[in-house]
Amino acid sequence: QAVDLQFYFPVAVGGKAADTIQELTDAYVAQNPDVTIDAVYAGSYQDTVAKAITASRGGNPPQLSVILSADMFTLIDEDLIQPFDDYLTSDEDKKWVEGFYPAFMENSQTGGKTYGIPFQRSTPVLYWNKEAFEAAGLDPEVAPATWDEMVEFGKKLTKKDDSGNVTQWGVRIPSSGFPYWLFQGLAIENGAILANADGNKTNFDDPKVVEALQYLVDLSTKHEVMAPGIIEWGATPKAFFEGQTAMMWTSTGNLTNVRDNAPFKFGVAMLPEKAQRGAPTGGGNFYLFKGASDEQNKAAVKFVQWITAPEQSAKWTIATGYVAPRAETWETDTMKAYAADFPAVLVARDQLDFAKAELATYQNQRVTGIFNDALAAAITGQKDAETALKEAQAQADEILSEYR
Amino acid sequence: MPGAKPSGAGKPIVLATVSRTWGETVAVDGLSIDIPAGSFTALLGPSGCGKSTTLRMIAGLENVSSGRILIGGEDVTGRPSAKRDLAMVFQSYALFPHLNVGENIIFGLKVRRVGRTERDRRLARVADLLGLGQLLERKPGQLSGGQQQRVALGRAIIGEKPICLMDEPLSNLDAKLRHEMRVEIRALQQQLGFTMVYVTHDQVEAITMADQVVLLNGGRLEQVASPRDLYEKPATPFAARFIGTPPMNLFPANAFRKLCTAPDFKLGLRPEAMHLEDGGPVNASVRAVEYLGADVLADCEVAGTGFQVRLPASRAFTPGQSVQLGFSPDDLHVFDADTGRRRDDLISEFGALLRS
Amino acid sequence: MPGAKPSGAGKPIVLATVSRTWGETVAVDGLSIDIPAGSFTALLGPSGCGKSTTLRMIAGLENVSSGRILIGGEDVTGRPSAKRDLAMVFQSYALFPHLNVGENIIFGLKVRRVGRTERDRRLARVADLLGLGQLLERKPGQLSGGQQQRVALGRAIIGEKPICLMDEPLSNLDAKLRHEMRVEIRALQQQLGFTMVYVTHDQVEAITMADQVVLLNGGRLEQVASPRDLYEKPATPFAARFIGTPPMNLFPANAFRKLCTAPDFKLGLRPEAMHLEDGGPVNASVRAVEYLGADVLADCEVAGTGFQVRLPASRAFTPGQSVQLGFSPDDLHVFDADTGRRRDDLISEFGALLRS
Amino acid sequence: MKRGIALKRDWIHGWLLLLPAMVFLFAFTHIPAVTTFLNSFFSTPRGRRPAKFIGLSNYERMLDDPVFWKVLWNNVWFAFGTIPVSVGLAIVMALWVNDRLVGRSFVRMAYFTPTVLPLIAVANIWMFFYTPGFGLVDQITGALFGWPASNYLGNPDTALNAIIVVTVWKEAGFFMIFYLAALQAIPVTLKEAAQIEGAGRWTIFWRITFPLLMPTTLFVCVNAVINSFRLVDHIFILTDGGPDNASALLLFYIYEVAFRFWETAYGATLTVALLVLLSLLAIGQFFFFDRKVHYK
Amino acid sequence: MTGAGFSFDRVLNTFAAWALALLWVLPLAYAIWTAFHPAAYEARFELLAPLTLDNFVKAWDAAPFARYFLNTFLLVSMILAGQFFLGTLAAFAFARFQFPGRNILFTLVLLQLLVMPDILMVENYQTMRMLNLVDTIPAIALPYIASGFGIFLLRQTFMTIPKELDEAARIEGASVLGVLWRVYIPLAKPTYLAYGLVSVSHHWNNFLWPLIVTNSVDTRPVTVGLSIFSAIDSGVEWSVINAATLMTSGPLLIAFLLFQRQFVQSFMRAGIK
Ligand SMILES: Nc1ncnc2c1ncn2[C@@H]1O[C@H](COP(=O)(O)OP(=O)(O)OP(=O)(O)O)[C@@H](O)[C@H]1O
Ligand SMILES: Nc1ncnc2c1ncn2[C@@H]1O[C@H](COP(=O)(O)OP(=O)(O)OP(=O)(O)O)[C@@H](O)[C@H]1O
Ligand SMILES: [Mg+2]
Ligand SMILES: [Mg+2]
Repeated sequence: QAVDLQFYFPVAVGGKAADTIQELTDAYVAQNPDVTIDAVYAGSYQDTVAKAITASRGGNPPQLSVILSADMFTLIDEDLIQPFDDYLTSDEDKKWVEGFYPAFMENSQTGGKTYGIPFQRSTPVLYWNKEAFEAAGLDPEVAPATWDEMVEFGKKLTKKDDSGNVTQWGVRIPSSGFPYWLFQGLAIENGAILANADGNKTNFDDPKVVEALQYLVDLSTKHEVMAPGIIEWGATPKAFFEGQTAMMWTSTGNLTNVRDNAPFKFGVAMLPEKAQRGAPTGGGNFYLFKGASDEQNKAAVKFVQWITAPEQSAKWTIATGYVAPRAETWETDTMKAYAADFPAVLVARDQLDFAKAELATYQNQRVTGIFNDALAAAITGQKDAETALKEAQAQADEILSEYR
Repeated sequence: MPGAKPSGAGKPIVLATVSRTWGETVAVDGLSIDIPAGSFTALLGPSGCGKSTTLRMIAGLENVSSGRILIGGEDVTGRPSAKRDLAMVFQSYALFPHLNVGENIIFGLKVRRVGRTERDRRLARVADLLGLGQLLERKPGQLSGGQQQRVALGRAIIGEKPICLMDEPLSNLDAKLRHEMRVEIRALQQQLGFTMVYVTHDQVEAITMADQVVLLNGGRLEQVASPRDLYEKPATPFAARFIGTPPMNLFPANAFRKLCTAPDFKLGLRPEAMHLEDGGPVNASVRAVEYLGADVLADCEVAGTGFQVRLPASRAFTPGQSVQLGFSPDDLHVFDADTGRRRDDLISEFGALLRS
Repeated sequence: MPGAKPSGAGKPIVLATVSRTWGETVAVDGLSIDIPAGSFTALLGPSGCGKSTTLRMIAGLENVSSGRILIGGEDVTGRPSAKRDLAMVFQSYALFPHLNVGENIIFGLKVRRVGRTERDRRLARVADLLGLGQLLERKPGQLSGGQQQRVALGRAIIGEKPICLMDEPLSNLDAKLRHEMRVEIRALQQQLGFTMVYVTHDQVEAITMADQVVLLNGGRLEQVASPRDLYEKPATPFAARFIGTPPMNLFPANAFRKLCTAPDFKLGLRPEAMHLEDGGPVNASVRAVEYLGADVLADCEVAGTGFQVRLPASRAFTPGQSVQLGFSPDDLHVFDADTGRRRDDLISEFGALLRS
Repeated sequence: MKRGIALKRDWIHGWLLLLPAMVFLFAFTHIPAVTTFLNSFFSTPRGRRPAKFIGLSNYERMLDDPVFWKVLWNNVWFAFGTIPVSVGLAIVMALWVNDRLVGRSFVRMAYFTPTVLPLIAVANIWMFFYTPGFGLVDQITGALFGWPASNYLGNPDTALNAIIVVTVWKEAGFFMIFYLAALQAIPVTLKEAAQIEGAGRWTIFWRITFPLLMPTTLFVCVNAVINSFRLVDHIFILTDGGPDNASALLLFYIYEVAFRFWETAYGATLTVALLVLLSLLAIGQFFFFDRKVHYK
Repeated sequence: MTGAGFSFDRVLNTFAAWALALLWVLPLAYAIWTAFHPAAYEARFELLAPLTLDNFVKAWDAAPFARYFLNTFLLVSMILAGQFFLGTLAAFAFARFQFPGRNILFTLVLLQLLVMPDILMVENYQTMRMLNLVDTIPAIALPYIASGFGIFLLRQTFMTIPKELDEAARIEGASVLGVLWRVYIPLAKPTYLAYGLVSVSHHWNNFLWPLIVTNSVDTRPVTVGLSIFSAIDSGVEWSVINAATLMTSGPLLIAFLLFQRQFVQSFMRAGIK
């Protein structure tokens, strides 16, 4: 009797991803006749959580699902997931867990337990338009390495037409939808951590955070190197291709897209530093759902181990642009050949040394929602950075106090 | 229709003190009528007197405010129209705009699942009868008013129901067609033996077709009688003036010097009952003359009372001219001025007095 | 209305070879009519002959397939209705269901921003004229058929336009009201001097009211004439039979032995033109008798040709009875059997022959 | 009495006709809705802490919630921005399209597009239109008037208005369809009668067509009111409620609370508030006007 | 033929109608533009831009669209049939019968207009599981089958149908359902068409509930395939989204083009002349 598994996965980077997951699952099932896996495409990250929670509450949870790493506390809070540890008992298994980049594991473990296994993970990087650099008299091969440099370069790169309308901005840090993520890059660079590892305390009003926010606001108001107002995430790559901006911050998930569509030479660099280099991680982990039998859980864990193994992981990374979460993957021949052909992919990997966990707390969406609103208020000039963050911190404290 | 078997002879209809009111408006007021099975009854009366409402109550389309309605001896007061087994022609035709003429006519047959061949046979006959043969494919919107009315008529007669209600079914037809239809409807009714209740504002129709005429006035029953009786013995001045065109002339009794002792009566004389008679009892002056074709209608005056006379068109009359008119005493009608009732007992007396 | 100044005297209307077709159907076919300013013209003809269509083309509601229409000397063929400055009563009334009676009537005045007091004054008068005083607050859905028709009439006459078109405006009224309305409409028209085009299927209406009658048949012009001429000198057998109730009797000439030499002619005689005459030229047998009130209508037969005679109700006739009838030669009509044209030249000859 | 029987028959017919629809309505709307309502008196169950009865606390929280008041106010503004314009445009479009017009088919198809295109796609397209710099609006205003790039969606002052424009676009085409169907049912003779009376297009419209369209207008208005609280799908893509809730509407906020924050109890509370508000507005509107609208 | 003022009015109206139409069709026009051009031309409108079908190929390959189309077709037919059936009966009851509880029941119907089905998703999922219908097409359809919108719309339409026609049919012996079938439904045809178009396009494009209640390719509608491209982690790819959109809503557009002639045909207006 074969073990039945149901596995939900989201797609956040376009059509190829779904195919690849299906292919991998099929390959696995072909090799292991004792399991059948029903891989269910579940929409965006949002949709996937909604589907998983709805199904669980309706008494029909999946056994396995890929969900945002930042949702870990929410899922624990909802009592929907169980730690992997019970099924990772052998030493081999423990070593396997340690094989993931620590930056990715920060969001996957809490209270000493491992709840998530990194899978489709990403991190933001800086893309720059080499031709625009050249036109502005900058060295096209050198990206800004510090905040100040970014302003300095930006000023050179910002172009206006005769009537004073800007035709090309220096830099673009999108702030729609989930502004906290890219902002977190600035905060980490400034040495601030937004939330503790237990997910029950935030540091929104840390002066370093305020300073980082002030810098972001200044980019458009004081230095005038970035467009004012909220900047749309979805339109950012297009703006970059259209020459509307000479630099952009966005996810490594965009690498393939940029390579295919940028009509000019471009470079990829780590985010510039202030006190230090830094970037948040992002993306989805595997979670093990409650309500399954022991066999199912064991089979699920085996599958997770298989799909994150070097060969499969390499295939996945190449197909989607996500950062392979285990160092060993980068050692495979496939990956090496890929990186040789397209060295930009290595930037994200290297940046992982400085990366920190994505903002994640209990009641995560609500807390980040509050933080997002504060950022938006500051960016659009409705509040100054400090008040906005102070208020956000107060609200977050109120929500999180019951989890301390 | 020859060869078609009556689907059951007519059924009698009884209205027992039926009323219908809308808020303040009393459309029908305690009406009691007996309509014998297989009879042709005409409902007559001025505009707004409640004819349509009465018909609609018989059909079950209008709720009865009080009273009862019996069809074939059964109380049908609360029964829905579909179960009353009758046909009806609506004053506004009520043709189905989405069906063509043929489909409109056979609508009821289809509802009752009459077989296709039978349907076609009957349709052909009805269409032929009504001169609609060429129009069967048209939609009602593409017909003239008279054509629409004929379709409505066709829909009602094709079913050969025991009761047929018609609300002014010929009002939009020309005189010739109307005359033909009158004859056809009457023949059909007699042949099939169904009970007909026929609303009309046209007395010629009422008089030529009906077995009995029900005259309504302001929602109340004025008189029920055979056409001949209604014409010859109107029960009230209202009936007298309503039936006959131009209407009967009514004179206060004291318009005639010889009758000035009887001021409490009204005398009636039909325009066609008076004729030129040198030395006749009525000495009138002509006020105006209206040309009618075969005759002229002279508007005359006697002792301050205007009246009309139908005179042969062969003689020329000029306004102002004075004429002497006579009549036969049998043509005289006498009404009590107070109660409005007919006084047949006085006719010969007054007639003699006048001619004396 | 007394005191109201005509808003401009009537305008003449000219139709120059106007046609209207729908696909195959030819509703109006090369019609040319002259309607003098201030005249009262009646459009008469059998159901579906194109009366309403003609009226609607004059009103500008129907496109003209070919030909031209002139109003007041101007070509208005392509002009929208609103700019033709005329009033119209629709066969189907076309009352606005959301407006009450009063609002329906003054609709046009409001559109033309006539002052409130003037509006109220005119409304009161029209309502009074039409007996609608009590109903001004009602919605059309709450009116009887005749009441609706009167509202439509009111809406047309209140505007005092130079041209007024009416499509069977009295068809749903009872005889008495109809007679009154006829007189009123005619009086109003003469007083205000507007041009009236009046569609009717009722010849009495056409004959009593009109200055000229336009007789249509199958979309074609049959005859234009004054009512008297139309009655007395119908140009064709169709006109002869269409005008007059019951219709004129037509005999093939060889129905009379004395005329069997002239088989190519038709002889016409009106039912009321024949009278009982012992030894009269027509020897007929009675087939049926219809009671009409003042007279009876006898259905007779001579040499296989059926015909009708109006006879006094005072004598009783039984089917099968044989009667001898006479007529005055002046009442004879002669038509060419082939061309259908009237042959006045032959009347005295034939009359003499018959009476000989 | 017999009349009673006639009435009773009406009752039975009425109920029988309604029965199937009501079964489904109850099973999939009303019973779940009642559960939702009851949930508003409990705390949100979180895996380890089951729901407990907390009375009106959720309602108190709602009254104290600044975001609630903000989105409510946004919604009022949104309703005023969308309803009159979209209903007005719908009528005008229906009249045009019902008329004999050069290229009527194309025009009709154009007006109909909002209904056919899925919101996900539409929202993305509008996002492009609004994008600063190279977006269509900026390309056009830049080329025609030399205006600088403007960030319609990223500016709290314009974000909601930008959403209103998209909504009007969507709604007007949608409502037009119902007006078009209703126009078919108006007898032409009435228009003709009005023309004869000298009424121009304008008068005919205001005095005849418009009043006769009232049943449809009532339908459309009730729906427009409801939609003004309901149509939020495009907000997810266009602004995600931002900046700082400037373009969030009540239902959007409910979504956020219920399906992002998974605070189902508070979501239920907000839903109850929304339902009460809408019932007052839409159902009240309906029962107030229905009698006047059908003149029979 | 026409007078000067008249045609001026016409021209003005035509002009305005066209202007609005062009504005309204812009999103569709843009969708077509981008779908047939390489991504580089998403924001540049050059007459001579090269044409391509790559976007469609990419979209088509992303999911088993053939199967999805079949599912969607079954889904919308099921919903439409149910909505027509239940809506017609209920609307008829509300429009022409007097019975106690009428207003309350109608309020309940209107309430359904207000209650967004998505809010009730969790409850409805439970019901579907109880009925053992999860991951079937009926599960997607059932919650939408009784539509307050449809009942309300049809009621409004039925109420405008002249009462006499109803009466004439009843006189002819038609039963309650006979009257409905032979008079009301044919006369409400424009409304049915309008409602059908709207309902079909709404459910054709519905996404969240189908996504949640289904798991397999055999039951999922096209929108699920389409949604793969709307996930925007990597920025919006208008050309592919729009190609996918055109592909999925193409059948709707074509259906509308076919039906619109009927839709504006004046079969009803001729009738009440
Ligand atoms: N829309 C249409 N399509 C096709 N034929 C039509 C249309 N309207 C009218 N007709 C036909 O045109 C002819 C003339 O119609 P019209 O309404 O003018 O007749 P009418 O003389 O007014 O008749 P009635 O006295 O019965 O009202 C009729 O045969 C009618 O069937
Ligand atoms: N729905 C209603 N509400 C109020 N009053 C009404 C309603 N329907 C009819 N009436 C009134 O009831 C009276 C009788 O109407 P009915 O239709 O029976 O008249 P009728 O005799 O058929 O007249 P006509 O010969 O003009 O058709 C009229 O005065 C009419 O105004
Ligand atoms: Mg009547
Ligand atoms: Mg006519």
